[in-house]
Amino acid sequence: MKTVQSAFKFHGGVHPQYNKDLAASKPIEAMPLPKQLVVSMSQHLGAPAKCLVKKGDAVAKGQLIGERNGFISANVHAPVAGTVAAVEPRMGPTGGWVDAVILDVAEDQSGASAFMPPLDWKSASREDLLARVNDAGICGMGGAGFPTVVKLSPPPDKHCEYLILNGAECEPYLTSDYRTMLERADRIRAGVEIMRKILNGPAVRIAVEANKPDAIAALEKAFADIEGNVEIVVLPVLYPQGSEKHQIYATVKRIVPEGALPIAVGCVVENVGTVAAIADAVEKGIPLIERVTTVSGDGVVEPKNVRAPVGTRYADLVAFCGGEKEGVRKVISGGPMMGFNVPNLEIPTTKTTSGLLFFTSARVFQYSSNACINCGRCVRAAQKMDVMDCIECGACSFGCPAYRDITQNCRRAKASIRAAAAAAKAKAAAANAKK
Amino acid sequence: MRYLIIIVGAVLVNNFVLNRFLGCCPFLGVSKKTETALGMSGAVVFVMTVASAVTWCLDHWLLAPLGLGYIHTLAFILVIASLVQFIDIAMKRFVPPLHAALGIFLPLITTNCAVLGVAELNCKNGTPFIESVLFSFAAALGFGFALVIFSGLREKLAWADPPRCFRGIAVALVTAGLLSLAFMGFNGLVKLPY
Amino acid sequence: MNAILIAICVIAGIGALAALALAIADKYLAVQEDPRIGLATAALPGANCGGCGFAGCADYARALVEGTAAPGACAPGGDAVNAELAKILGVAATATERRVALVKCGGTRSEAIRVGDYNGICDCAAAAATAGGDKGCRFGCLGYGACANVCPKHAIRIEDGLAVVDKRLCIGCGKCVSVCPRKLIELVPASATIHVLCNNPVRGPEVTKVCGVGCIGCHLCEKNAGGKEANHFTFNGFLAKVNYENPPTDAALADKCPRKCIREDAHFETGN
Amino acid sequence: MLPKQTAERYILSSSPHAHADASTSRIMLDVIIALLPALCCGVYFFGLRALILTGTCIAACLVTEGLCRLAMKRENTIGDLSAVVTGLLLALNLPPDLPVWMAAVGGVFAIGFAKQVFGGLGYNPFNPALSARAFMLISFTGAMTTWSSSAWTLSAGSTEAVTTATPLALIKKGAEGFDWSQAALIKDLFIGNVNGCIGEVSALALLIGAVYLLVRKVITWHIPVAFIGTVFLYAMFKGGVPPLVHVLSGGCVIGACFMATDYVTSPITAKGKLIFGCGCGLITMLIRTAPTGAYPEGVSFSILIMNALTPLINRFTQPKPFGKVKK
Repeated sequence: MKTVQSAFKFHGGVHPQYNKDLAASKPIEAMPLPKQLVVSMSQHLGAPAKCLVKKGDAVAKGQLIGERNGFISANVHAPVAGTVAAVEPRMGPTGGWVDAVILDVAEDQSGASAFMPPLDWKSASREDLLARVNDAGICGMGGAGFPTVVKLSPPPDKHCEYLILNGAECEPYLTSDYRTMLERADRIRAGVEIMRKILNGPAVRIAVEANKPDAIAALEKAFADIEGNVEIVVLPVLYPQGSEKHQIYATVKRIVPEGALPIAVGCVVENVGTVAAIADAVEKGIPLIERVTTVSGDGVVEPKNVRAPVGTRYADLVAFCGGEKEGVRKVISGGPMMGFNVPNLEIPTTKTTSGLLFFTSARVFQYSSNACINCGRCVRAAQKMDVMDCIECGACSFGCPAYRDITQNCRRAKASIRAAAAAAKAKAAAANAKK
Repeated sequence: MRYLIIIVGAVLVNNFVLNRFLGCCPFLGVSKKTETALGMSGAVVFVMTVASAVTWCLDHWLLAPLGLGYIHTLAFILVIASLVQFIDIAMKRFVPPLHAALGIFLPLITTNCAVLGVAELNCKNGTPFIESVLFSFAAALGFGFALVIFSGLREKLAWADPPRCFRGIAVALVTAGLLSLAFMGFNGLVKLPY
Repeated sequence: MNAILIAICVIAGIGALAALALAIADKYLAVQEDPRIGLATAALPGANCGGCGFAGCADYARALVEGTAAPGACAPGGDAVNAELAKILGVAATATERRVALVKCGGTRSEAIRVGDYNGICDCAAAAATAGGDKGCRFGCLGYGACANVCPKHAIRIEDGLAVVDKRLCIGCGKCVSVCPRKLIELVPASATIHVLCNNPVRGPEVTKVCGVGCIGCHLCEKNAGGKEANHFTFNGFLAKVNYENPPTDAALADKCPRKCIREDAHFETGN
Repeated sequence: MLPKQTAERYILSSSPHAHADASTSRIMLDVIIALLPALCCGVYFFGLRALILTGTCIAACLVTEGLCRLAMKRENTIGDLSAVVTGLLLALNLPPDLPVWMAAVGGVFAIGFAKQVFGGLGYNPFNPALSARAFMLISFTGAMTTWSSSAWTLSAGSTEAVTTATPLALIKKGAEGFDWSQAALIKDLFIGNVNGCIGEVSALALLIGAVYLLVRKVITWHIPVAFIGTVFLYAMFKGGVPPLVHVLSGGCVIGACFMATDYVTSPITAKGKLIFGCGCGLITMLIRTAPTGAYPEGVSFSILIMNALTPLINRFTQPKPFGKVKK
């Protein structure tokens, strides 16, 4: 085990104000259970889970309530014991309406929980471990929520040579990964051992940005006696360092081809929080039912890193942090560069909610776009020129002196290209059916 | 050296479009896209070179000996028109996409005053054969050069947001004027033989 | 005299030679093309609206002649053009009824609430992708003009945060129908006068929370229009819909709707 | 009737929700700050008249900008300061003795015909200040090539004939026997104690401004280095007048650092910028050194011509996407 400096810097990128000090020093706090949870069936990327409960059902903590529905999908479990008040469409953080289980939280949580039996990763088979990751509904906790079991089952002709742990957390304000690395380094180590076994022993690279020296120290301590090819790679502070493809370049200098997944160059990238969740799922049998969320921004009374059950409404979360300050104008689920604006606080957290930020008018810019002056800052900030490969990191809009909505336009273009492709496909299918 | 001066003179200094203001119709008409502009330039280079060779022969071996110098304009138009028509037919047969892209502007080379202009200039100056063909070739190159530059500008202008009264061809003309202004910097760069 | 003769002969000679060359070229290099393509293109209105599903009138004409499309798909041209096309192709004409676009939402800025101040590009799809849009009703018209921007006839305008169609200008090409992220534009017979201006199928209390003129599915319109047997309305959840196979004509229906979402003035017409 | 609004409304917008401390007006302000040393030098060498001309140009540009926007019924864009930059650049490229009304006409042309006709900032294909200068050079040839007699203190080997000429005019004339390599001449050229346009005389002041722009990351090094480098190399291979004299005379430095780097009319990528700069330098030297050429100076024309080529350069220097496989 050794610590190395990243030697490879990608072109472009930007330097936003990080403002991580608001919550960086706050240890992770578990929050008291709210009265009601709203557990969305779409906690992850891909198809929503199939709901297994109906109104009036009593559920135990950890009970499976949504079943993986399709290849890219993930299980959903009851975060607490309670009764199903309703199953109805609710707005999620991205603005879409998806079926959600409204759960009245039972006052007495002492009843038996429906956790899975613990597994000893050393003696368990690869298949059992993989099945556990699937059963526990683990998905990427960095933001996109890609189902982890899919990542851990590379196609037979591909071999994973590098397992890269993403601890960059390059989004401003967010500190949940940082606190996890600091406080749960041993769980991350256990998760790494499990994943190494599942992936047939790849080399491990742990990528952390240079602005988190104590997290690096904690990881060094936890991983000190680990065997095999494990390195902590210290990355230069640059946004979007946390993006999968950029991280692969920064750690192992491989370039993921346009439109391909990291496995195409023998890499699997996983967020540190996800790795800790895998350790809990295997060793303790706990499915993914809670996560650490950073509640921060200048519009919240007491910024905190909160461990809350999945499905906690934003209103409950902020109430635990002392509530909103006067004059909040913008609420963001996730980080300020890639997070989603939300219109109200009735929206629940999901497995991917890494942060909840409140900004007052002092921090919110309301803008009108001016004419492009061709300064080229967007081109220098961005790496992807093909719109379908845009990762929507926002670096282009961030530096635009004319305040143009470049990222939003890319997103719209991607949507319309996808729609056109789908329409063409449907048309072709209809024509085939006619024949 | 003399040949080089002819080429530089015709391409930069006395550019047909930007300095002599000949061939403005296709210059404005076919410059909306760089691809079509390139195609048109190719067509004009071809037509102008061939036309000047044909008209030189016609002038020297038929019209001049017969003392018919006064009808050369008429004869030239006839020859050029047929030549363009021939190219039109051939292009439709062999490169249909280019033919479709050039559309109405290919037959319009017939009335492109640059083609007739270059023939007339050669005739007036009494240029020797090689030099007149070279001059026509260079003049057509200059035309194409201006056309391609202008098409690049117009592709950019397509995104511009001019006031209503200047939209379309008006703003294109203003741009052409400014381009012409820029090319005036080449004034006197070489001493022109013609 | 002699000079004139020589001149005439020379010019005539050149002309004859050129004509000969061209005639040969025309014979050996000509490209064959079905003359009906040209005829059909000429018969089409040339609006290039794309409503027929092809990339413009010429493309549709080619498909017609090749037999991969049938006449009757040209909405702007209407019956006259379709009959003409049928004649060119030698097939029987089919009559179509003129259809116009209808925006099924009445939630203007003064009737429906907005839940946020949207700040971004002025486009409905983009607004809908930003926190689900700023309108309280998730089925209602966002009013950022995606439909108006694609309309080839400029027949849609945004009034008080709501898209409205000009009945006279609309050619029924359906571009607005496909571009609307809320899918609330429908092509309806131009002859129908009574329309339900709402697209929200959820329960009444939820609707009244976000909109002053949303349909709550009270079935009063059905009752007033002669009951279920008269079959003037259909229902989808808590949303009434005019049965355009058998549209109602009684103007009094609009006054009797308690939510004021049945309207006679769903379109405007130029000149009015 | 509108249902009751329950809570205060939040702003809804698409990510990113953070923004760099950059705006069009801030960039323009930086350019203005960077041009102040050159302006000060101009005032020092040519007197108050330089200041009056500058004020006139800026005022003409601002008024034209305001009136155009008013006539177009669009929002006023005086606040983005781009009109001030245009006016300032135009003034710095004028001879100090030019009649004031001509300067005003230039300002009106720059904004009215070279910018607002295209819809305002961001859409103009040619640099407005340079378009106006080229327009004035052709319309008011006499006034635009008459130089103040106040400066130009060349001592060694000078004749009376050169007292009212710029170094470039002298080069063009081919002043025989003039010792171009004297140190005093280079020093005068560098400091600005020569004849020429208001803002172009002092290379020192311009370089201070350019360094400021580089530090503020408003411009990149590519265009200035390619431009000046090409001029230097061309002059070196051509022989005769020392390359440094070519670089320091006329509008070479102001053109390379301030005019050619105009965002709107120059290419976006580093490669494109290098091509652009080299092209500018080459055309400049072609015009300067052609014995029969009509103009002693070619900087404005060269930049205008390269402006015209910018869309094509952009087209052929599009960056390769990260992760794109070469086909």
